Amino acid sequence: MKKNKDITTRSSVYKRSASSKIEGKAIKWILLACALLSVATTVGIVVSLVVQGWNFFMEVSLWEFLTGTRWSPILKPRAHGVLPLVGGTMLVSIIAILFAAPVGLGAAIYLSEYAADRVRRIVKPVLEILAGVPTIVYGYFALSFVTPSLQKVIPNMIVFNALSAGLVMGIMIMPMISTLSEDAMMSVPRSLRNGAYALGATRLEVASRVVVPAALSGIISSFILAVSRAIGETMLVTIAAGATPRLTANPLESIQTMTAYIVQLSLGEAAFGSLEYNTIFAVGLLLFFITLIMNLIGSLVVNKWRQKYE
Amino acid sequence: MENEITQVTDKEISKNIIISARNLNVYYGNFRAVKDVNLDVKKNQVLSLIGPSGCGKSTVLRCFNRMNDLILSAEVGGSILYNGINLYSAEVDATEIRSSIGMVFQKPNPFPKSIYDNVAFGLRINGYQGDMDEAVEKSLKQAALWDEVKDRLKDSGLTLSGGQQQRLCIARTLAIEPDIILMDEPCSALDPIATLAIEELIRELITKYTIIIVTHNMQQAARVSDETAFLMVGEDRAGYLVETGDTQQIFTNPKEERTESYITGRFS
Amino acid sequence: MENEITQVTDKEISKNIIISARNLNVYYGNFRAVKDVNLDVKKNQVLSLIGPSGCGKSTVLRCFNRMNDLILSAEVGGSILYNGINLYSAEVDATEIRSSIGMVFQKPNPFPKSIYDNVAFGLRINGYQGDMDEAVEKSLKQAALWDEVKDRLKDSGLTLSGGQQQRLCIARTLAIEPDIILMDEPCSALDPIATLAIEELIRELITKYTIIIVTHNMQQAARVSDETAFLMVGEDRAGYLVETGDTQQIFTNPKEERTESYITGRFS
Amino acid sequence: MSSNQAQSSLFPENLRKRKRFGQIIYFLLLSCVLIGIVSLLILLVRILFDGIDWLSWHFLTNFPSRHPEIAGMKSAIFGTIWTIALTGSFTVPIGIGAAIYLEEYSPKSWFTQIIEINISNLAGVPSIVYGLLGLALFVQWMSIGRSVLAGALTLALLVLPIVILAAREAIRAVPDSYRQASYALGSTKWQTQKYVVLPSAMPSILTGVILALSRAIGEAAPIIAISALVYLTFIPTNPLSRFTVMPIQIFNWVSRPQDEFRGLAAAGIIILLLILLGMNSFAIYLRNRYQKQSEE
Amino acid sequence: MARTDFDRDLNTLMDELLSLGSMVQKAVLLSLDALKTRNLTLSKQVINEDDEIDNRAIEIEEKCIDLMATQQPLAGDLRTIITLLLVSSELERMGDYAEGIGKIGLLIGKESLLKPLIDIPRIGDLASNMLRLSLETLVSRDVDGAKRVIFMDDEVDEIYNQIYRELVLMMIENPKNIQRATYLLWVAHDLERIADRATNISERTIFMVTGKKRDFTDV
Amino acid sequence: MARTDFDRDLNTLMDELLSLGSMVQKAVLLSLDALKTRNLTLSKQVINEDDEIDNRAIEIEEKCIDLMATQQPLAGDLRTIITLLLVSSELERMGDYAEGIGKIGLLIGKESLLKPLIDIPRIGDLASNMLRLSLETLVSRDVDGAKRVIFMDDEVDEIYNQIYRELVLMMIENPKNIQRATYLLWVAHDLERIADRATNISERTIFMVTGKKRDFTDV
Ligand SMILES: Nc1ncnc2c1ncn2[C@@H]1O[C@H](COP(=O)(O)OP(=O)(O)OP(=O)(O)O)[C@@H](O)[C@H]1O
Ligand SMILES: Nc1ncnc2c1ncn2[C@@H]1O[C@H](COP(=O)(O)OP(=O)(O)OP(=O)(O)O)[C@@H](O)[C@H]1O
Ligand SMILES: [Mg+2]
Ligand SMILES: [Mg+2]
Ligand SMILES: O=P([O-])([O-])[O-]
Repeated sequence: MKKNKDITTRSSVYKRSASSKIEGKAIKWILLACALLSVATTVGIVVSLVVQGWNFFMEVSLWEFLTGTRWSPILKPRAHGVLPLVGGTMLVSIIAILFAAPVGLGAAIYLSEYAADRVRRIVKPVLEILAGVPTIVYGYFALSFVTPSLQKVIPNMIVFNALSAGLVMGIMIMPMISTLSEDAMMSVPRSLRNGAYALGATRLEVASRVVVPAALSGIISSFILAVSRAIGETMLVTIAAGATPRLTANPLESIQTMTAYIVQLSLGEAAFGSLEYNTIFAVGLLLFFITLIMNLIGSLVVNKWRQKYE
Repeated sequence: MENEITQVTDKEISKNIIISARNLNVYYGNFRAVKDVNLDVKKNQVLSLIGPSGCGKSTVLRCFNRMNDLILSAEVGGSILYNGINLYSAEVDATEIRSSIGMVFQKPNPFPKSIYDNVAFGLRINGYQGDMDEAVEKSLKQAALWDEVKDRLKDSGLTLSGGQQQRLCIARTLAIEPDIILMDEPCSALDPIATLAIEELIRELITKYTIIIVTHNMQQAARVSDETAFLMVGEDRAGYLVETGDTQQIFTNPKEERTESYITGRFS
Repeated sequence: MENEITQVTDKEISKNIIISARNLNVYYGNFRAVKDVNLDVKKNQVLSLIGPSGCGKSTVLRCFNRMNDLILSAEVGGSILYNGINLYSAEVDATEIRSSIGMVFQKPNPFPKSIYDNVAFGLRINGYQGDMDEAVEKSLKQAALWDEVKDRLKDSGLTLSGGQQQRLCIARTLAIEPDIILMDEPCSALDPIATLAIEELIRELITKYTIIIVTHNMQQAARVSDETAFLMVGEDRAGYLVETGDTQQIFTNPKEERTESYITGRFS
Repeated sequence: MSSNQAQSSLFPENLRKRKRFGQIIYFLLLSCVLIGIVSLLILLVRILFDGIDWLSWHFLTNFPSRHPEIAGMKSAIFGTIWTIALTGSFTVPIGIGAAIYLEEYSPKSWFTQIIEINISNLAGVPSIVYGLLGLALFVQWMSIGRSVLAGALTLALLVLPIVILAAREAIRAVPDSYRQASYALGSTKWQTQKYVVLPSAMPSILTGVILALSRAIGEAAPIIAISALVYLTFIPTNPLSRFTVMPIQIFNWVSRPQDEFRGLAAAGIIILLLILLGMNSFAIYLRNRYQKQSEE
Repeated sequence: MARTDFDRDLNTLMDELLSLGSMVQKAVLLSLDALKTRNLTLSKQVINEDDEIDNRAIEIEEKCIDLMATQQPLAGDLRTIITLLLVSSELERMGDYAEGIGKIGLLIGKESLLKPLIDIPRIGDLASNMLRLSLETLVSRDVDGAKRVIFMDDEVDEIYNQIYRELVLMMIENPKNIQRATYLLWVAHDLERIADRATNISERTIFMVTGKKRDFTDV
Repeated sequence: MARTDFDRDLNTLMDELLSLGSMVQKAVLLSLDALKTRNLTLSKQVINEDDEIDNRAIEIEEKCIDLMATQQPLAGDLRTIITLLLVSSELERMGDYAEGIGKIGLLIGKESLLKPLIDIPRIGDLASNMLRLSLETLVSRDVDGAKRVIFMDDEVDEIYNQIYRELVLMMIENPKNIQRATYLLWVAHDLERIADRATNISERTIFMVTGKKRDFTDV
């Protein structure tokens, strides 16, 4: 009670709005609604893909879709085996990651362990610019520069091919790997490096035996996320990899990826509700699940191996 | 006759000095952080560096194993004489130095590896050929950690408590059998109990090693060291050496007014 | 007759007690961190809480202004009596409490705002109607910082040195004119010079305020406080109060064996 | 050097080998960085080289045309501006709100955990899938049509996770000590957010928002799914207008076999890149300034 | 910045030491006065007041210990506190001598003194001066002054020897004097001891100021 | 965990104090022996050896100060060190008494003693026992033992008074005895003082162990 008196004496100088408690509650609900929107988005994605895909799977069995090796939804004889699209996607992604993983990791190590501060301050934004270039631009680059250049080396290569799309995709996701890996390595405390140097380690030994192992989870997850990104990439492959659904391991051939197929069909005049129209949702659904699984694995890796410093 | 004796003593003393700084100057870019420091460190003793924050204690300490090389803007003038060789002369390799002059840091920084691998790290990179298990055990014993960890050598070093981590870092340093161990405020992140354990460890280690320790805690310097060097910051913000002497003398009867003021907590 | 006098004295004492903990128990989830603490704090005195790491000093301290509310897993049993009211009773609003019972933290944490705005912050959010400039100046003067910053009130609080930052945080707390100030190791991030300045400030502040300070540094407790409470960790890892008493008594002749062991640096 | 002799009894002489090996690796690592930089240079130079001749004032002010010499991007530029303005106004408040909720208000429960996992996965969902979502949800079911609004809503959902993640990161980076200090001075939760957390997180949040929007500007795939149209000779007048955006216009030109259209595409890319470069540099500037502040 | 609190405590302690010193000095002079004027009440008073001196000395000693416990003095501060601690016990002991003289005053009672007191007041004045000076130089940290005090002790010793010889002669001359002579002998002895202890104080002062190891001059 | 270094230093110091104590005890007994057997060489030896005692005491004192400076003892440790510091100066002073007895030995020279030494060796034994006991109980932190030492002082005082009366009587009986009687008086006085100081040591011991404020019993 005395306390209450105390508070009243305070209020002569302090004017605090009385409604602040209700205000606090309201604000909390509004913010919660914002957060829930993201859940709604996921639900929306799944529902719209499943609902539209449902129509497709009413006509084509899931088994045929997943195991068929020929994809020809428009031209007769129609076939709805998605494997050629999946294969094309994988081919491009594998080429991309084979290029981007070593180069990206190398760049990351260079930047975090070797580069002078000034160099890093210049090079990092440059690489980030590379990551920020729209994929359409990469498509243009692949088509108008990389393919012609490759053709000089491999004369019988056709214009639309998996190799140049994959390589350019590699260039595109390389900065993602280097940035994420470098972040992981930079978050390894300076004190660990000092500890190793003080034991007489060379720079390389510090990098390879202390920093990389300590940042391994970040590095691996950067790889996984980069692959997932490559799988979902659209415009580059639409422009440069061709529109020929074909199950092949030959990078010099023209192929079609899942994403490129969706674009191809969107650009056409397929009527809402037609089987052709619904194919894109079926492919979209598959694409969504593949990337979802990869992303889940990626975040799992991070969580499982994350080392808590400080 | 008496003269002769003095000479012998002189020689004895200089024989006892294991490392010394001569006209040490350290610049960070244009800023002179340390000015004309001359310091002798006696073998198998603990020398502590004390002084107000920013007076260059850490900077001086890092000169002794060329850790300053890792700071790009840092430039060192003068010389560090170790076994008669200037560590800053061209032909000396910093990496090599660091396996003879180890260092322990303010915050315990075990590698995120197993306890065993932490201790073995220095040995492995240096291409140690002997029995690794034995070497690891020996170092952990020296660091008074063996009994606490012998059943969990596979566990990550990070699972240890702060004080144990610091002793692990000391064990790691001992493994490569350095001559000298530099310690930069090794207890400032630890609680009093862990601090005491480290302090006792330091006193035990000097039978084999020479230790230079930077500490903010004057009482720690008093407890732990044989000699104490007091540094201060000049008007030009450069740190300089005010006085070196027997720890007991410094703490009961320092020669310099400035040392007295600092030690008794009076500052102008 | 004598009985009467004793009674009066008793009353006098209880009048002098500004805040007290009664059967305080704190749980973090299922883990009991603090067990049955009873503690009286006298007005215009400094009470220090000492004890080994993890004995619950910070936890107890945070009960006094319900900062534990911010830790989701924390649950508090027992009561804190302040002016005869239990701070943990339902009708008491934690926010309000905190403007009567301020807190200063281990690491100086000025807001990334100007010096002026730092001090004005608490006044503003509490809807202060008076002359802001005057209030800011007064608080900075009380915190012995005015002379050092009066020409740069617009500068960011982060441009100050560590010790100055801590004094800024104290000034910020003084601005809202609390009754009691809680300090959780306020000097552990500072060098000895800055530490001394804060200690002196604390001694000056008790003419107006009551201070409860947690410190790792026994010497600091000895220097700065009128009363000292010693906590320890039990077998069940719960912290409990071993002994409270006059600081001089605790440091020259503690009642409890355990206190003596801790204070003299001997642990079982 | 007596110590060296003492050393070499414990360790064999291997330092020189270790150092040589280190040198070789050093050059390998350096070349990795150079690959990135050189690629970017080639890309930029190539595009500049291809497109510089086609840049002109009327390229910006003309509508697209079958005739390359008079073709321009007016409709695409305005379409982009409309889309981004709408996207930004949806995504920024919601994104920041969600971030504040997750960082500051949410109790630690399975529910929150799900929201968190969900958001980080959404950030990895391919943009074309968002296009499909927009197509089904906004265009078909909600009958908004193939409009700017539908496109903006789709892009807003697309970048929302990015904004939320960036904002959370920024809010998390605000030291806890600020919050504690604020509470200790008697602030309520919302006061703490408003006066302490958000002001110090704002620069980073802004950086994240700009980067997210520049991502949205460059997106073609979802817009293609929503509005296949690429040949528009008008500019949007209201949120329900049909529209196109720059990347789609460029895609259209790229897909044409004639070399002239390649040149137009390159010119379009130059414009697009200039805009993005501008936004990116601003973001980087903001970030650097912020970092410097917090280092002080 | 300075250690205001600690410095204030130290100064208070110095003041208390000074006031204890003047109490002791007063006690010495009073006890001699009482003896000279055969004032038994005064003698009793001196005896009674010694308790106060003892208590004050204990108090100072305790404060020194408290200060050591709470302020961890180092270097000069440490030497100062230790000096205060040791000097307070010297003063306490000096108080005991005054009490001793008081007791002799009572023992002699109203009997006539053996001889008019000449040399004893002289040595008393000297000793009490030394006491005063030793404390003054302690407080003012005056090494030269302290050395002068030590020097004065020689004079005291000389007078004491002279008194001693004289009294022994008187005893031999007249055995009736023996009892009274031994009384006076004790008084002289006590005064000589007071001077000795003042010397000790000054030696401590020199140590306190210079930190030089104590040069122990035998007394 | 314990403060091994510090504990070792403390123990060393205790040992040194003990050994100083036995030096002093030996000096006291020797000086009395010399007196009894009129052995001037022995007396001289005692006198000479006092320097050693003084030096050792100073050494202990310095070590105490060094320990205080470097180990910041608190609570029991602080009391212990302060006790060591104060006790060492008591011992030093006791050494002086032994030296004093030695000097008297020289003054008496080959002259015959006034009377066979009976009571003086008794008080000497008592005092030296008290000295030994006081140190033993100090080291073993034995409060009861310390109290016993304090109790013993009463006996010493009684014997002293008896000797005093006896000697004064002898002087009165035969003025020729006066010189030698006063000599013996000094010896008895010195021994009484030794016992007093042993009492002091025991009082300090009680303080050291219990931390109780010193209960100053006047001596
Ligand atoms: N890497 C660096 N670049 C530039 N200046 C530096 C660097 N490291 C230290 N300094 C400066 O050099 C001076 C000495 O720093 P140093 O860290 O050696 O001091 P210190 O005595 O160890 O201080 P502390 O007790 O705070 O650790 C300071 O003024 C500091 O600001
Ligand atoms: N937020 C928390 N959640 C769970 N347990 C906690 C939390 N905070 C503290 N604890 C535990 O409660 C106990 C007491 O912690 P507290 O921080 O109060 O100790 P302390 O005495 O202040 O220690 P220190 O000296 O290290 O600051 C410890 O065992 C600690 O691990
Ligand atoms: Mg440092
Ligand atoms: Mg704490
Ligand atoms: O008091 P004293 O024993 O030195 O005469």
